[in-house]
Amino acid sequence: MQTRRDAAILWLFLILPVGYMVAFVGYPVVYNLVMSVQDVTLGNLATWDRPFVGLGNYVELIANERFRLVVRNSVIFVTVNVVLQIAFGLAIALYFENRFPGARYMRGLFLAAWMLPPLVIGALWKWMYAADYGLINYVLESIGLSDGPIYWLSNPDIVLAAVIAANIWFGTPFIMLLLSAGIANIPRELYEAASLDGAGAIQRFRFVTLPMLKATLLAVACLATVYTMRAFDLIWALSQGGPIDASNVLPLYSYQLSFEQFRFGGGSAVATFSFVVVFIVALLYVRTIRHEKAM
Amino acid sequence: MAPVNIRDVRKAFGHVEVLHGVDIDIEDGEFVVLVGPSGCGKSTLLRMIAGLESVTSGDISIDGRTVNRLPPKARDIAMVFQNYALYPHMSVAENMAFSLRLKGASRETMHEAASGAAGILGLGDLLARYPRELSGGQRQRVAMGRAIVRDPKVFLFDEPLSNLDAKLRVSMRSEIKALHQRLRTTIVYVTHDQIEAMTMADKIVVMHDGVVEQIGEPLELYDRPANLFVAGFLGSPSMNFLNGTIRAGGDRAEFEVDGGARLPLPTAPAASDGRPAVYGIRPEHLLSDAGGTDAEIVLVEPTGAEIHVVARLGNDDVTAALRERRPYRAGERIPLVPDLEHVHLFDRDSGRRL
Amino acid sequence: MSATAPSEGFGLRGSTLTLIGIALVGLYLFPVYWMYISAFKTSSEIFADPPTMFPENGTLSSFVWIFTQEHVGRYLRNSLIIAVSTMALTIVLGSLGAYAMSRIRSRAVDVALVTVVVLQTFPEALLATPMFVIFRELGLLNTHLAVVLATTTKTLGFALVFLRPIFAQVPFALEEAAFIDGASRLQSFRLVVFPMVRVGVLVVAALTFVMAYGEFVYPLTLLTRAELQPAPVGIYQFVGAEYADWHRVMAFASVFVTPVLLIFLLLQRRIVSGLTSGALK
Amino acid sequence: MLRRRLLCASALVACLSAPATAQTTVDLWHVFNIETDMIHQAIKDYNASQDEYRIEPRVLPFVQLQTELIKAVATGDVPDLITVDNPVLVSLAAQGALEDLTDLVSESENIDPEVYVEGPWRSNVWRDQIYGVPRDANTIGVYYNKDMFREAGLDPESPPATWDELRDAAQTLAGDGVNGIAFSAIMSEEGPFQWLPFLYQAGGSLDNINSPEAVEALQFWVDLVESGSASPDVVNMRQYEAANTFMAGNAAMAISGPWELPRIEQEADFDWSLALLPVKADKNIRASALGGYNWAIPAGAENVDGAFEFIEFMSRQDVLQNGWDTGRLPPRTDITVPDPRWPEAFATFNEQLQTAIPRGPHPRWPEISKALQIAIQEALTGRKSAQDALDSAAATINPILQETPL
Repeated sequence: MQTRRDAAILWLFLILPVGYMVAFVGYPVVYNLVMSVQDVTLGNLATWDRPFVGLGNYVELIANERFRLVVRNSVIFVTVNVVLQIAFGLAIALYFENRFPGARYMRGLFLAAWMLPPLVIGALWKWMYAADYGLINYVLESIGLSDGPIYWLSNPDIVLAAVIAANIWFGTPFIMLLLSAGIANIPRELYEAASLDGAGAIQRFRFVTLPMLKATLLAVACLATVYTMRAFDLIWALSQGGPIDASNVLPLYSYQLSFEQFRFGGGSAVATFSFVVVFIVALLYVRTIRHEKAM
Repeated sequence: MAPVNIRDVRKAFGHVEVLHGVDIDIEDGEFVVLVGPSGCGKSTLLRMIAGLESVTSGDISIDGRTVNRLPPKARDIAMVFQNYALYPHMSVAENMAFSLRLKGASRETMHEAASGAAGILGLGDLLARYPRELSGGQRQRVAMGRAIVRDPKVFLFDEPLSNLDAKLRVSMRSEIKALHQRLRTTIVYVTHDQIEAMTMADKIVVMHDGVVEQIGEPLELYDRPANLFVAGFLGSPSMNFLNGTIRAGGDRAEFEVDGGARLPLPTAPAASDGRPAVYGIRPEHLLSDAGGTDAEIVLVEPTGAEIHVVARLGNDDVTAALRERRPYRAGERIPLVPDLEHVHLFDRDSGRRL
Repeated sequence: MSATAPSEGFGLRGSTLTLIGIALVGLYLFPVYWMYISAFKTSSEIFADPPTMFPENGTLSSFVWIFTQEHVGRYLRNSLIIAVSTMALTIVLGSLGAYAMSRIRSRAVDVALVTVVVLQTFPEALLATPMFVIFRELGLLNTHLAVVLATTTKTLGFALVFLRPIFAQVPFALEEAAFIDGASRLQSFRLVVFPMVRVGVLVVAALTFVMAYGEFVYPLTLLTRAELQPAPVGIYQFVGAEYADWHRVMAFASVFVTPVLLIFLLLQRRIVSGLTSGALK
Repeated sequence: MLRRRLLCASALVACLSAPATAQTTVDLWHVFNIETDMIHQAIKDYNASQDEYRIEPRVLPFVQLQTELIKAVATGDVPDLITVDNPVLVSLAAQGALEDLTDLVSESENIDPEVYVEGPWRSNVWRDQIYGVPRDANTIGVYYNKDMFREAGLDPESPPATWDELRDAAQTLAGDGVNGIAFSAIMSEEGPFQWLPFLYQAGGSLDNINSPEAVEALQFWVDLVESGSASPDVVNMRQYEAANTFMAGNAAMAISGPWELPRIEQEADFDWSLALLPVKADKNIRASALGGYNWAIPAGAENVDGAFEFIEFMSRQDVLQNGWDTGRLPPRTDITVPDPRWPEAFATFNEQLQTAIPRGPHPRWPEISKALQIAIQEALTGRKSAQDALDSAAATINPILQETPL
């Protein structure tokens, strides 16, 4: 039993960060929601007194072909990122789970990629993607994989893949380490038992690693989704969402609508749309970590 | 040193009541063991005495002062935890002197107190070590040392030996008892191990499902258990219970076990003929002797000192702890004779001693 | 061949595995190498076709140029101020919150956790405008404080998610022992709990630092005075300005990320073990 | 309004409390990060010349100034003076974001609409009210690498003058990692800025953007890319990047403006020259793009008078004549540049400026421009045919122009 004061302190500790988040994120979200149902122009931006347009901004958005393209891009961007980050992360994690000299140390080195600010990564990859003097085209051409420059950032059929590749490079190490943690928590006896039962490496992966990792995988997938939906700096530096929005995603599109085309209502509506999606994923994530807790 | 009085204490977690009104009086300097199966509420009660759980209703007083609303630190108690709860980032000396540090004691005082306690517990060489560098028994001692340094009115022990191996448990048992005899501080000790309770306690409190079943000195409880639960809980192997009916006629009384066999009774309680009852006899009080009730051996377990023979008697199996060395075999029939002085009869419905 | 490893080393010997491992890491981190060596190239070598894998005429001129022309020192100082302050605020709030979450037994903790996790996920690019309005109202525009407060919304949720399981690993009994030893809640937190979670907190602090150090959107939005801006904004303006040359951009980027990579190399063992030991429980 | 006033007032108090001088601070946001731009010396001179106002400049990248201005407007804490890319000014004015300067201009001795080049001046006028004053003017031409011309067997003294010649020259010059020509077709104002001259040269116009002439103009660019004369990267190139590739010797020609002159002079280690934009032989229409920045005062600025006084200062002969040092042409007809640097380029660009057509002015120019950017990129990346791309653009642009004609 604690004294009243001690209990109050504990609650204060809880309320501090939660209150902080509500004040500095909750309020902006609400503010954004309000703007999304208003006709906002530069002239009335500084006041609260703006014409109410109901769902007009949303209707306009849904009718907009470019918005649909951006939604499609976002879905591809997030899905491919999450799937491949987890796939590569799992592969790397499993490889370095082998006991060989330097395994632990090398595994840690991967995280160096994650340590770089996304903006720097964007600039770096843009430079490597350069069609005529870039590293990547040179490598591909010299090993015979392509016979002319690939216009990574100018070809709308390729640019999204290029942006995704850069983001995968950035995000995988962190995912890999989280998965390593999950793998480390699998009791070794299970593998021994499986070996005795005659399971080979692939079967052990299929029947021991994967099922034991399910909860971790789910949590990591949610986390990766949320962090991928956030991607902004990297795309901003790499392609600015272009050409013709072929690599544009929701946050960037929202930012561009508001700050480049003065369409604040539309920008806010895009933001609200993303918020809803993010909200659902976040709830899923919370559910999975709570399940894990119960286990 | 102080008496601890527990008066009609109840504890509810939400809508679930786990203690249903507990009364215990612990005298100054007494070593009291709360014993019972897991979930009986003994640990909860101990934690309420410590101030780690709130009291739903009733009163707990230490040294005549009601402590219901006092935080742990104001109760002048010390506690030894099941997992020792040593601070892993502090050395042995720091662990033991932590309470003094919180009081703002000087370095010398802390050092003195820590070495004093270490001396008592034979930890002198380990003061600079960290908990992770200690064996289980050593950790246990440090936890006790931490309690000793507090010089409290009451020591609380929460299953302190359950993480130790069997041999160590036995030696720690005597150490704790020796410690008590030396310090003469009131001790409330929680365990689920009835042997610990029997060997250490001045007074045992048997708890079950949130109520106190019986309070008394160890042998008193052993010899005259108040009910079926206490009878079955204390003693190992535990008391045999046979369901049957009392047959009293003239000066002779017998117990007719369901299924046919008959066992002798010392005296029949008045007007009890035909009364259904439970016949209790401890394994060591069953002898194999000619003229006894015939039983078929089901299982033979030699323990070294004695041989435990499980035999079928009527509808029930009974265990007899036999001292006589001979090759009993399953399927063999032996005659069993109860020591009449140690026959217990219990009411079938209430479980109370008759 | 180790029977305990999940994949049995594909039947390969340790040294072979090590060599493949080195190759994997090398390949993966090649872009980082590329950033560094590009910074040492001359402007003509940067456009050389084929690209040179090692600068033929290595020069420090890019570094000289960015330090003399681009206020790199100032950018770095601002980045450090923002990152360190954000880290401090995040760790204080995050530790207290994670501690409370691990101790309070109430559904309110779930509610709190959901709230934080949901709020931390909103992309900052979408919050930039309203954030700007808030800090304008608070009169904090053009202060590092505003950037720190805003960036903390991004790092705090992250920190809470990772700190909560770390604090939850501290057994209740230890604190109960402390209470019985006479500690108050605050003393118990400070003297018993915090020292035990130090390593975990250090790891989260390091990650927080990295996130805050690279933060771009909030400083871009909330700081309009050049002398307050951190390096990412500097790099962006550099890339976007009319004089951008890749060797200089890479030199700027190298100077910017080197401190982080150094810290990482120093702490890598702890960061990795902290992350791999139950960060996601 | 009252609330905004209060906010402004409190901001002012905050501003004033820091430096304890009697001077009024005029916050100026501009995009000229080249240290030799006339603005830097002029600010020093102006601050030294009087005690009433102090110009406090803040330099922002071109792409960021607009964003920053929006943020400023959003909070009511605007600077006193900004430089605005000319096609954007009217859209800002139409949204009520700029102060009406009509009265101040009519009272001004120095600033007389009559002496200004028409295009630049018109970009400041919305519904007969004046919202800005031209700061400089520029246009674009074709830079070419004479050394490469010689190597390719082309006459370096007679650069391509028609579309066909340009196309052929670019084709001849391209190869071995070198592009024949570089230009900017990026998704920003720079794309239409560079393409619109071709539209006009082909005889097309904005209000009929999917006409055969317009399609021809767009197809001309598409052909340059598809034939390999220009890099597909043009959709990703800003103007300075196009100039970069030229300076690095990776493009034999580049379409760009006079602002690159200082850099090209310094960085290009080859013999280069400048040509007028080509004409389409069968139409023979000379047309170019009008670029340049205008001065404008954001609505709600604290210090309109100080700001306007500085605009007047910046519009003087002795200041404007220095613009050319960084490739900025004077927007006034009454300014002479004595002994200009790069005299040939000066002559070429001045000639080009005579045929420069302003973008807009139109209150919804950003949307029109965006539609053009999309069409250009769709055609250049092969996503759509030039016709289809411009049909889509017309679907966006026509309703806008019907509502408010150019």
